[in-house]
Formats: sequence, structure tokens, C-alpha cells
Amino acid sequence: MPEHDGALAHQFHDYGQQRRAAELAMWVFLVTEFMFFGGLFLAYLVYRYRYPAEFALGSQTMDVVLGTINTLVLLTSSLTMALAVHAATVSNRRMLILLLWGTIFLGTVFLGIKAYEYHHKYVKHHVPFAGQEFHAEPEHRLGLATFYNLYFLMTGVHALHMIIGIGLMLVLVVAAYRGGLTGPRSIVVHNSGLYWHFVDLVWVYLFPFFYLVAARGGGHG
Amino acid sequence: MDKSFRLMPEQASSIAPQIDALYYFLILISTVMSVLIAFLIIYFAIKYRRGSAVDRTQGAHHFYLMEIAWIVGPFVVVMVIFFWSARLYFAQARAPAGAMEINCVAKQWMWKFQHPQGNTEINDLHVPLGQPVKIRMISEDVIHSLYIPAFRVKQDVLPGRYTTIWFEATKVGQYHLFCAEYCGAKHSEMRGRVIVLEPSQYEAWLAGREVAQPPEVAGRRLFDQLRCNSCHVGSGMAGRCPPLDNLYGSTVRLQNGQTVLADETYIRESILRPTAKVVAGFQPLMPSYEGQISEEGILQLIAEIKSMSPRASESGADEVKAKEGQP
Amino acid sequence: MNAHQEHADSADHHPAVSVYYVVFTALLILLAATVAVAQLDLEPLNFLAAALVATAKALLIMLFFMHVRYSPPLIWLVAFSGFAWLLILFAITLADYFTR
Amino acid sequence: MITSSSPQPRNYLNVAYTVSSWLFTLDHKRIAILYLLGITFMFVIGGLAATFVRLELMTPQGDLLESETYNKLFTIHGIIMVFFFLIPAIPAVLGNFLLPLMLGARDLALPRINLLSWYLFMIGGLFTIWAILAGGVDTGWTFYTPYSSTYSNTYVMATAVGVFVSGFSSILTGLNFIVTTHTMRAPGQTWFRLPLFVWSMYATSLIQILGTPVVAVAILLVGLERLFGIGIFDPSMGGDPLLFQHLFWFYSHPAVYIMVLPAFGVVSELVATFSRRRPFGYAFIGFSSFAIAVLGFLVWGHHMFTSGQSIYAGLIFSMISFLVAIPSAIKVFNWTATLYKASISYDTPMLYALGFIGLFTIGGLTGLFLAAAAVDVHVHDTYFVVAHFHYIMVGGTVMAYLGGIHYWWPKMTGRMYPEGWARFSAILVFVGFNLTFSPQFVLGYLGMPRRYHVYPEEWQVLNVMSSAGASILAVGYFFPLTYLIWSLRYGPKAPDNPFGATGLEWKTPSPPPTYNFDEQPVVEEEVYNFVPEDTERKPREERGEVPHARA
Ligand code: HEA
Ligand code: HEA
Ligand code: CUA
Ligand SMILES: [Cu+2]
Repeated sequence: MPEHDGALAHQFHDYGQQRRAAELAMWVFLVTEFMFFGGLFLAYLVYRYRYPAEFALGSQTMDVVLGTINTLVLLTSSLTMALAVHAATVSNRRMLILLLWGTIFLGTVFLGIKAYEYHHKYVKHHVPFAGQEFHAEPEHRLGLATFYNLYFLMTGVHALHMIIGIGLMLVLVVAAYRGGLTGPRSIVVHNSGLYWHFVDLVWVYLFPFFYLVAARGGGHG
Repeated sequence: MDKSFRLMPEQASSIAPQIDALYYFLILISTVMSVLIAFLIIYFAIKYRRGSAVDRTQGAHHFYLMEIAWIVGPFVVVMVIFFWSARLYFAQARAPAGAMEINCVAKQWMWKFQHPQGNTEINDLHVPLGQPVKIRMISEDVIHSLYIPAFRVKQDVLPGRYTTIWFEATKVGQYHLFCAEYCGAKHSEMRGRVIVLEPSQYEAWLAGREVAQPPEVAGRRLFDQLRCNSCHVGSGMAGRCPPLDNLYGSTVRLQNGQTVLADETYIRESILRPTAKVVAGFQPLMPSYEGQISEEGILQLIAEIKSMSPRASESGADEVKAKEGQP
Repeated sequence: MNAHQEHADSADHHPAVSVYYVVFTALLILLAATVAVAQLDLEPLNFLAAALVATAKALLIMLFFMHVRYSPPLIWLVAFSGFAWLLILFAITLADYFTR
Repeated sequence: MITSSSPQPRNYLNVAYTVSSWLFTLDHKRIAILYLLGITFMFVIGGLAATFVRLELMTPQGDLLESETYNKLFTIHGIIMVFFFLIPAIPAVLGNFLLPLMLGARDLALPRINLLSWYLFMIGGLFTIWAILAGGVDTGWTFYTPYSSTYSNTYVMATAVGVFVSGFSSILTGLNFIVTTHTMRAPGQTWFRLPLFVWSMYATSLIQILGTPVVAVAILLVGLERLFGIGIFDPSMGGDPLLFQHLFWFYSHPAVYIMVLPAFGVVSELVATFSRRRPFGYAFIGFSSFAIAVLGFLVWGHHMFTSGQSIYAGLIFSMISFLVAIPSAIKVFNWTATLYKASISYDTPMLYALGFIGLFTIGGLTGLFLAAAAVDVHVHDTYFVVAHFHYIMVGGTVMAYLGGIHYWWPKMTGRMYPEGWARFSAILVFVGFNLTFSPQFVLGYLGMPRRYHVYPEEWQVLNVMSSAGASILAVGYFFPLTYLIWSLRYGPKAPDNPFGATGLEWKTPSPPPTYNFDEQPVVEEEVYNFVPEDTERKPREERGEVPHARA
């Protein structure tokens, strides 16, 4: 029987096996996340095909500047995350902690901007559900409602993933302070990084799909 | 209705014997396959039971050849079935030209039919023998499904969208009509009868009933009530709205450069969501009538608009499309 | 706790840090591109352009930030099976909507 | 559980007896037992619902139950049987128990995740049970919108949460199995030295992780539409109800293969062991599982031939549905060929396996009737479909599951089941099953719609036959339930390898120790390497190895 110390779980023979298992598990998990979002994207495609004019109209009520800033924020957080993973593998604890805080900060900024946008939509009566008063021209009502439904749904599920991701990062920071994230345990940082990048990747699609449907200025309908 | 014990349902439509033929073929294939496998299993199981004195030396059997044989064999069989069934499936889906059109509105838990002459009936459906009948269906609430086993036809009835079903009855009598899509508490009681009559009797039946207005007449009334004519015809704002004469069955050019066939679905959409497909050369001025007209009302309006294009409405928009060779 | 750590992993070759900065710059350029293209009225190509740029960004993220480029074939397979299956879901479902 | 005067060697059962040693166990074998208890309970609930359904259908009128109650019963029956019994049945019980053993591993790769998935299963189950107790749910197991999202006023939300949560349990099991199969194999155990059961579990896991998330979204959307009016499927809110059907069946058709691929795996093991032969066409059986897993994702629309889906899409789905029959055919033919020149014994597991092959063939061939779009237009949503899937799921998978439970019972519990009783009830199940479901093919083609609480009186004879069969079937299921429990105390002690099988799970004591093997096994021979004299051996009863236990 192999020697087992604290970092090697009982079922494994060596760290290589443990690490391969953990990384594969994370990827397989991400595939399930892919499919989960895939269902939502399918709904998006179907309704965009069905209501092209309303999707263009709805998109014109989005704040492209804020959307772009948020994309920038998220891409930057992916960079800090990638660097954090690197810091963990080279066992640079100070750097790791710094970069994790940076990622948390950027993630929070993203959520803050998102919350502001939600609030704005709420004020402008662009919330078609939960019994809210919904303002839209009658002939575009159904299509616009569908657009906003999808918008809130997809960005909402995405934001939920962000929140989980930030929670994960906080756990990592605590563990990093305790010095537990180097050596064989750096796989934890690596896997959390995969998750964070995945959430970023979803946003990369959400951004053009909701903010950039149609040319600005060009009036439809 | 025939209440005797039987193993096969009655064949009362032109398509029924064709479906049954395929069904019998499938039974044949299945029987041959299952009997073959059952026979082999039982034969081997007895012959090679543990302890029996038989030769068990594993010769060089043609391993790959066998695998290939039982991949290719079933493949050929299923492709035969596929093409046979595909042909019939299209025949089931496409009504022949000149089919008589009946409107149907389904709701929890009843069927409402309206004949071209305006007669309406609930849960019963009278149809003439030997005449293709096409039913245009829509639901007011959940999904239902119109099912007439003796005709071997079934089609889901959707809220918000037309679907059609067609058949040609070949045998006088009464048959079951079911709702086949689960739709709530009284799903199993959403039932009725199809009554197939000789054409002359059908005429008599139509005449003998207190005749309601034919759908296009009722539609005309609605048309006036909703003041559609203030824009679409006559004086007023005429010219600012697309004309409706000979609209049905024609190909409409839209503002965004695409074209659509003006069929029932298009007309329905244009009434409910006028801006969805704006006709080229016109402004999107028309208000939406979403939620203001009942499904029956919409069907009547469509009948009225169809009556303005006498040529196309005889054969139905789909056939016009087919004739023009569009996909 | 010691001997194991050295060969803690083999499969995981990390790229040099500079690679991350290059990729990040590329992502920013693509972001600018997608916003810019959206200002033009290319309907119906707008959607295609947006989707393509987004996919390019996604690939960069996956290959470099997520280390797929440096991972064994199994990870490649897993990472792209998600894409493949989504393609199945989208293609056949939309085939229904387009031909209705 | 096991009481014995002689000191027993340490095994996974007697290491600890406290409740918390079970509830917080990370041992895959104990988790398998936890699952066994869970799904057996669920099976009884689902079976009770079926009993009432069959009782009501004895007469054409609705005299026993209100229509609302009837609708709730078949819904609960379908939901429990599919999501809480059949999907977890073989993977979570037998798979959990056997996968590490077959791979020569100490445990699954992710033991904590494994325990988590059991808890998720139980939480999902409790939500569903709660929904039943609170007043039931009446949407059918398919949750079609807009009925489920807008019109039904039953406990749809609680049930949806239950199914949603249990879906994650299923995902985590699949994830765990994939990782385990890749990373935990014993030295020398190449892919082509894996037992076919492992192949089929792997293929099943692929479907679980690729399909389940999609149904999770679909159900989430139904829930949100119902709760907050986020209209995605309801046409009155701009949605399309067919989109729900696409999302639902994108998972739920592959899900039928989640239910049958594990059964293929079990049957491959049983046929090999009891005919003392390496399965004919080992690689073909193995790869056909993958072919089914992949092709299975391309055919979902065959549930929607009459739904208003485009007929062109319908045609594609029909065509691929026929193709997916080919890998199944490969399996059936290879099993049959395995019997040729074999040395066959008729222990109970083998009876179940042979029953499986026959009933699965019938169920599968009637699937071809349904795949033929033109015929399906007639028989869709009739009892023909009900008969089709019960033939595969009950006649097929439940049979294989019972066969597997009997076969590995000695390994799991260290006790033998009573052979006589077991054979008797296997035959009873076979007879009762056919009597129950074969009349339903006739009823279906005659046109009897499913989910019907009342029906035209001319169909009573066939319905009574079916109900009569169901009562025989219930008795047939009742016996194993009792004698297996009985055997825990009174059954003869099981040797390590009572059936003369190959495979690593038989090379460790029955029941196995906590970490499965005292020494890391190394695989040096081919899989299913039966030694020739083994094939000449008499059945173990005649050899007197195992006392012939009759109650
Ligand atoms: C374990 C479950 C399981 C399995 C394995 C299958 C397997 C198959 N199913 Fe089934 N099916 C269900 C469970 C299952 N099904 C359920 C639950 C429903 C109803 C859902 C609901 O609406 O509630 C359903 C419904 C269903 C429908 C929709 C019916 C309708 O609602 O109108 C269709 C249509 O194509 C279908 C087809 C098939 C086919 C072609 C196969 C094939 O995979 C079968 C392949 C097997 C064989 C063909 C037999 C073995 C082969 C031979 C012996 C060789 C000889 C063969 C040839 C000549 C080819 N099934
Ligand atoms: C794994 C899946 C599974 C299993 C095992 C079963 C098992 C059975 N099913 Fe099920 N069935 C489905 C899956 C399954 N079913 C599904 C998915 C539907 C569709 C639902 C829908 O439309 O939404 C359905 C629908 C369905 C219907 C159609 C209802 C309708 O459309 O109106 C019927 C009718 O006969 C039926 C009957 C039975 C019977 C008699 C059994 C028997 O095999 C059950 C026997 C088991 C027991 C009886 C319990 C165990 C026995 C004991 C504990 C002994 C003591 C008990 C007694 C003495 C009573 N089922
Ligand atoms: Cu209407 Cu069922
Ligand atoms: Cu299917």
C-alpha cells in the first residue's frame, strides 16, 4: 500500500494520479456547465430567429458602454486568475494572495455594474415578469418581453456563477494565507481557475448577444 | 360504433390500409427476428447446458464476417422500413388539393368544429364519405391532440399556432375521436364521435341544422366591427394599407426584402402582431389585435379574407405554393 | 510529503507568463473589433460576425488561460466535446424551426 | 446485519455499526447499499401507484378514483420510476459497488462527491415525496408546457425541484465514473481488458453528463415561468411550447439509454459467467455501447412526430432512430452467439439474463414501429408506446437489475440467496410481465390513448388481462424482496467466487474489506479468461459447493 499523507487521499496511489483525476473531474464538470448554458443559448437562438426586430429594439436599450467596460473587467479578471494559477505552481504565496484579491475585486466590480444595469432596467419598466409593470409598444410586446426575459435569465444565471466563483476565490484566499495552496494542492487553484475562466467565456458570448444585436442609430420597426 | 372485440381497429380512411400494410410488414419482421433469436437461445441453452457431452472446441469461425452480416442485414431491413414509412408520412402530412376545410378550436375539455357552411358542432364531427377533409386546428389553452384511430391520423393542436390534419373517409359509420395529448383533469373525457355520412346525407344534415352564419359572413361582420375597412378597403385611409383582394395564396414582398406566402399562419400573425412582417412600401401603422379577438373570430376573419381571393381559396395556399414550385 | 511533491505533476506544463499578456492583448483587440463591427449595419451578417469573434475569444481563453493547449489529448477531447454536443443540439433543433 | 458466532474477518459491513458510520461513509460499497435502500423504497412507491392505475383500469368507467387522482398517480408512477428508480438503479447501486472492484481500485476517484450525490438523490426524493403527500402533481412525467408551467394547479414546483436536484445526483455519479475509469484502473488493465460492465457504465456516464444538464435547464425554465412568469414556453407570453419538448427530449431520449446501457453491461457479465465463455465479439459489444450513446443524442425528435414539428426534421429523426437500432442488434446477436458451444448453467441470474434478451428484443423491435413516423402518427400517445417502453424498461432493465442483484448479492452481503425461490420468482416475473404488457400493444394499435382514466367499454377485456398480469407481476416482485432480506440472516455463507466467474471483484473476499483488496491487484491476463476445465465443471450445486437452499 502506498504511503498516505495528509494531501493524498486514501483512494490514490500517488500525487500524479490524484492530480490527473482532479483536473479531469473539473473538465467534465465544466462540460456539464456547457450543456446547462447550452439549453439557454438554444432558447436565445430560437427566439432571436423568431423575433429579429424586437431583439434589435431590445438591444438598443442596453448600455453598450457599461457592457464593454464589464467585458473588459471580466477579461482582466481572467488574466489575474491565470497569473494566480501560475503563482501557485511556482509556490509564490504573496503573489498568489495578491492576484486572488485582484480577481475578487474585479469580479465584484462586474457584479456591481451588473446590479446597476438591472436597476436601470427596473426603473425603465423593462422587467416583463414577476408582476412588474412592463412598458413596450403593444405590437412588440411579446418579442420584447421574450428578449428581456432571456436577458435577465441568462445574465442572471451567469451572475450566479460569478457569485459562486467569488465565494470560491475567498476560500482560496483563506487557504493561501494558511499556506495550503502550494505543491500538490496547487491543483485546487488550477481547478478554480478553470471555473473562473469558464464563467468568463460564457460572458464573452452573452455580451454581443444582448448588447450588440443591431447597429446603433439604425431604426428598426 | 362497433363494440365487438377486435385485434385491429376498423379501416375507415384512404390512408388506413396503407398504414396497416406497413404495420403488418413490421410485425412480420419482428416475428421473424424474435422467433429466430428465441429459437437460437433455447436451442443453444439446451444443447450446450453445463455437463452435456457435446463438442465445445472453438473452431475458427468467421468472426468478422458474422459481425458484418448482422450489421448490414438489419441496416438494409430498417432502411426499407424507413423509406416506406417516409412516403406515407408525407402523404399523411399533406392534404390533397381541393380538400374541404373545417375549422377546429380545442380547449379544456371540448372540441368545437365549424363547417364551411357555418354549421358548428361540439365534440361530434360530421363528414362526407369519399371527400378529402382538412381540419385547421388551434387551441385556446394547452396542447391537445386530435386523434381518430379508425382513420389512423393524429395531430397535436397547439396554442398560438395552426396545425392541420386531413383524411378521406371510406366507410360510413361512427368512430371514436379522442384527445391524445394529456391536457389536464378531464383529458380522457375530451372525446367525441366522427360520423361519416353519404355525401347526400351530409348535405341533408347540413341543411337540417339551424344554420349559423358561414365563417366568412361572420368574418365580414367582425371585419366591420373592428373597423378594419376604415383602412384596408373603401375610402378613409385607403392606400396606406396593403389591399386584401387576392392576398390569400399570393407571395408577399416584405419591407426587409424577404418574401412570404400569404397563408393562414401569415394572416393570423398579421392580425395579432402586424409589425412582425411589414409589407414592402407600407408603414407599420396597424395596431395589434392581440387578445381582442377569440380564436374562432380569427378563423372567421381568415375565412373572410380568403373569400376575397376566390381562385386561391379553392385549392388552398399550400397547393398554390406547391404549384409555384417554391420549397 | 516531499518525494511526491517533486513529480507532483507531469501533465501540466504551464506557459510562460508573457503568453498570458499576449493573449490578453489579443482578447482586448477582439473586444474592440466586436464592438466596432456592431456599429455597422451588415444585417444579417452582424450575428455571424459577433458569433465568430466571440468564438475566437473563447478559443483563446480555453487554449491558453485554461491550458488546454498544454494538456494531454484526453483534456482536449473533453473540452471540445461540450462544443460538439451543443452543435448537435443547436443544429437539429434549428433545422426544425427553419423548415416549419 | 450479519450475525455470526465465529469471528469474521474485517469487511466493509462489520467495520462499524453506528448510524453515522453509514450516513457519513465515504466507502463506495456502503454508499451503494444506501442507494439500494433508497431506490427500493422508491420502487415500492412507484409500484403502488401502478397498482392503483391498473385497478382503476379494470373497468371502463372512472369508478375507483377521481380523474384528478388518476392523473396524479400515473404522473407519480412515471416520475418515481424513471428519475428515482430506474436511472439510479444499476449505475448507483451495482455500478457504485462494482466499478472500483472491477478496476482493482480502493475506491471511486471522488468519494466525497459520491456521498454528496447520494444526499442529492435523497433530497430530490424527499421533495418529490413531499409533493405527493402535499397533494400530488399531475403533469405526466414529461412536464409538457404550457400545461405544467401555467395551467396545472398541483405541486409542480416541489416536484420540479425534486427532479432538478436528483438530476445533479445523476450528473455527479456519471462524472465520478468517468474520472474513475480513466484514472483508477489497476496496473495492466488496459481498456480491452475491462469487463463489459465497465464499458457500459462509461457510456452511460457520458450520457449522464452531456444530457442531464439540458433537462435541468428545461425544468428550471418551467419553474421560473410558473413562479415568476418568465415566459419562455407559454405562447401567450411569446414562447414556443415545442422548445420545451426539444429540450426535454434532448435529454430524455438519451436517458432511455441511461436506463438500458447498464442493463446491457449486466447481461454481458451474466451471459459470460454462466456460459463460461468470453462474450462473442467483445469489442463489438463494447463499442456498440458508445455508438448508442452518441447516436442516441440525435434522435430525440421521434417523440414529436405529431407535435407540429417540421416534417423534414421528423424525417431526419426517424432515419437516425432506425440507425440506433443497429448497435442494439449487434449486442443481441453477440449474446446469442456467445451461447454457441458454451457451457450453460441455469442459475437465477442467467434466467433473468435470458429473459432480458427476449423481452428487450420485443421492446426494441416495437421501438422500430414507433420510429416509423407514419405508424407512429397512429400509435403515438397510445398504449402501444406504453407497452413498448415497459417491455424495455421493466422487461429489460428491471429484469437485468434483478439478475445483477442476485448475481452480486453474495459479494455484497456475504450470503447466498435461496436458489429455488429465486428461480420460481424469476419465472413468475417473466409470465406476469408478458401478461401485463402484451395486451397493451393490441390496445394501443386499436387506438386507446394513454393517460386515460376512462375508456370505451369494448376495450375492457384486454385491460382486465393486463391488470391480472400486473397482480402476478407484483407477487413476482414481492418474493425477492422477502427472501433476499431473509437470506441476510439465514442464507448460506457465500464463498469468494460462488459462480466460477472471472473478474477482479471475485478475487477478493465476500464481502470485501473496506479498501477492497488486501494487495493491489495486477491484471496479467485477458478479460473473461475462463480456464477450459472450468467449462467442463458441473453446476456448483451438483458439486455440492453450495448447499441447495430451499425455504
Ligand atoms: C430503456 C428505455 C428505452 C429504450 C432502450 C428504447 C429504445 C428505443 N425506442 Fe423507445 N421509448 C422509451 C423507452 C425506451 N426506448 C420510453 C420511456 C418512451 C415513451 C416516453 C413517453 O412518451 O412517455 C419511448 C418512446 C419511443 C418513441 C416515441 C413514441 C411516441 O411517443 O410516439 C419512439 C419512436 O421512434 C421510440 C423508439 C425507440 C427505438 C427505435 C429504440 C431502439 O433503441 C431499440 C433498438 C433495439 C432493437 C431494434 C432490438 C434488438 C435488435 C434485434 C433483435 C435485431 C433485429 C433488428 C432489426 C431488424 C433492425 N421509443
Ligand atoms: C422504470 C420504469 C417503470 C416501471 C418499473 C414501471 C412498472 C409498471 N408500470 Fe409503468 N410507466 C412508466 C415507467 C415504469 N413503469 C412510465 C415512465 C410511464 C408513463 C407515465 C406518464 O404517462 O407520465 C408509465 C405508465 C404506466 C401506465 C400507463 C398509465 C396511463 O398512461 O394512464 C401503466 C398502465 O398499466 C403502467 C403500469 C405499470 C405496471 C403494472 C408496472 C409494474 O411493473 C409495477 C410492479 C411493481 C410493484 C407492484 C411494486 C413492487 C411490489 C411489491 C412491493 C409487492 C407488494 C405490492 C403489492 C402486493 C401490490 N405504467
Ligand atoms: Cu385535450 Cu387531452
Ligand atoms: Cu426516444
